[in-house]
Amino acid sequence: MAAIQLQNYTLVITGAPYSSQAPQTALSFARSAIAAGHTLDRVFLYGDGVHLASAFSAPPSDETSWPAEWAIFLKDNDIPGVACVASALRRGLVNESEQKRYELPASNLLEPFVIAGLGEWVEGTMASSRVIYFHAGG
Amino acid sequence: MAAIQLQNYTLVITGAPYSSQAPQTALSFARSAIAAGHTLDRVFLYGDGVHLASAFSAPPSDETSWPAEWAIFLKDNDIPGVACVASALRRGLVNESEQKRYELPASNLLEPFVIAGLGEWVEGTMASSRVIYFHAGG
Amino acid sequence: MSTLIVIDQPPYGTWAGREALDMAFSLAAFDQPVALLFTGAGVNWLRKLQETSEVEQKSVEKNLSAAPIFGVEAMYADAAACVRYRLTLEDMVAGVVMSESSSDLLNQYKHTAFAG
Amino acid sequence: MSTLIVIDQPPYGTWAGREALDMAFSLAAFDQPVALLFTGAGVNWLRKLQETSEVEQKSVEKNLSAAPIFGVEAMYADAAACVRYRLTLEDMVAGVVMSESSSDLLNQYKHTAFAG
Amino acid sequence: MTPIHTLHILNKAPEHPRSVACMGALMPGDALLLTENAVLALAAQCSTLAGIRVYALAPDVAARGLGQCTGEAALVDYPAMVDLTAQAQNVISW
Amino acid sequence: MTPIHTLHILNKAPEHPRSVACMGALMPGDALLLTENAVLALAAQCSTLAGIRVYALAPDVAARGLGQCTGEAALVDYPAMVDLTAQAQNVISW
Repeated sequence: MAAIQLQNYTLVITGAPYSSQAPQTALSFARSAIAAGHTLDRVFLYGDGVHLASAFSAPPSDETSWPAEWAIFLKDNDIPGVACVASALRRGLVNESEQKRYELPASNLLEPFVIAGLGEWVEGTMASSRVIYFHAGG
Repeated sequence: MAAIQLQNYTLVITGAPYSSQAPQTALSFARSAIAAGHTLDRVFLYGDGVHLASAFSAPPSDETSWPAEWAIFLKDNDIPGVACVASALRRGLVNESEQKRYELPASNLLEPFVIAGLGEWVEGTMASSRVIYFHAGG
Repeated sequence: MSTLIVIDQPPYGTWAGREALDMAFSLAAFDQPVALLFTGAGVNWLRKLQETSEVEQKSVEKNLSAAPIFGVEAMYADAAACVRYRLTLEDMVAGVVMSESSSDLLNQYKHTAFAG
Repeated sequence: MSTLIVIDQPPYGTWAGREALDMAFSLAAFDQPVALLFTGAGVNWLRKLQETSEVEQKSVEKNLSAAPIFGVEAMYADAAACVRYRLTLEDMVAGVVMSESSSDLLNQYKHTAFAG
Repeated sequence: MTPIHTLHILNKAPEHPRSVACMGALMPGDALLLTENAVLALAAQCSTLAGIRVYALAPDVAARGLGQCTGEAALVDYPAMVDLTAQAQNVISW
Repeated sequence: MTPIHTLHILNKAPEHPRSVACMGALMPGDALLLTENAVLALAAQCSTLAGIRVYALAPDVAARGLGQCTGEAALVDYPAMVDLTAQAQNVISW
């Protein structure tokens, strides 16, 4: 079998946890990509996918916490996780600066996720050799 | 035309704002029901519909804030709005008691919405003469 | 008031069916008459030998097998959907009844709720 | 790298198409080549005279008409989907090109992103 | 006007599997109310439904630019939608 | 093994409109990877695809109890899914 060329991936997740399977499939994919020696340029959350960056998600203790698992994976591998600001604000996900701007009592963005514009996605598509989308199923 | 018998409605919303049209259709329906003299026993948010009770949702100023519009309607008409606790916790929506339990920095539940169990939905189905569901479209 | 909960989405890919099951169990817990109808791709909830550890979700097979014990009056599977997905009663969890006409079934219940 | 953004869901009922449009405009803003393909029920985004005040959403008709100005290279409509929804070029916003084969189109782009 | 047995509220585009199932479940004496994306059925070449009263929510029809092609369907506003749900013996949201 | 031109990743049940569109867009030299709910195509009576390599994600197949009916599809794990995306010239997620 021919050696596989190493790739630099951008992953885009548009499906929400506890609504779609996208965050699980994407995490299993991401772990395997890193294990095979590929790199992940960044992970971009878009649309309903921004709910994956919620610090307030509290699933039952016998269920996987997808936000927590993703946060650990991103930290351990020093991979940027970016939630789209327009998707996030509509859906009630704010970082500290948005919290102040909208005079909310707290931020609910889970570290190490950050909030930024679609330009981050554009940069990802330019910097990566592969862009893989994880949409909600159905 | 025959006079229409007055009904007591329970509305169940399972589609999220800024993802589905369900909260808008349901609010237009609810306003018209009240205007026609019907009563609303309660509004129950289930599944992705719980995002309608987010206090942190901050849509652009030229777009309708569905959480805010719903909150005003419920207050003005003294109608209970209940978000299912199991759906809410998974999706990162917490009231003050859950906030303390999970040691989170704040609650993000929008007043007058409350968080409670599916028993509230069961009670609604028993107390009402009509139960109308507003699901995500597609 | 009798309720029919309809699940027409397959398991694991979305949460809608799972949350609809909770609705059925909740009605049963309050001693309200309730039945489940699995139709379309939703009949795949009923297939035996679901091995879910690698997708890190709980299998619903056990819950479904326990549905009669919890007070769910009936679990119907749409016969045409079962043919499409090559499911026979033998392939499915115990206690399933084939429904030849889902529209007749919808007509028998006062209150119908679809999964998501 | 050329990108094709595919919108196959109708307007207003879901947000996926709207957010996919933002992706296209964002690529164009960064001077990246991008085109839009409307297919399936998504062709209904292109219909003229959308009057959205009563559903309290912004019409996308104006945005779409401005797509060429913003740098979107082409707006394709799947011809078979247009037939199904009885849409002709006259019924649609300006600047739409009919695509007889969406699979050929998919093959021409290095990078394809579906709405939601 | 004879009473409606079951009012079927459909909010999904004609291609959606639940939309297909809904069309197959309609019985004489029932009524169908198209809302949200389901109003696109007015534009699509769908088969007509004998013996079924068909309504479409006017704000959704207008939003999708379909004011000209309502065919056999009666346009209703939100108050009329409420009336339909009050009159029908059963209501199913698909 | 000839290289894959486009890898189509499909995660929707056979009834889903996007699933139908995906099946119609496959070209010789492409490969199809069934994930999540799309693995149900292995159980459904779907038409076979001449000239298209078909893969199915094993964890999703197992979750849905379909280990016995994989037919012509090759089962792959997550590492092999990564390999497929690395080998293919293009990847489309439906």
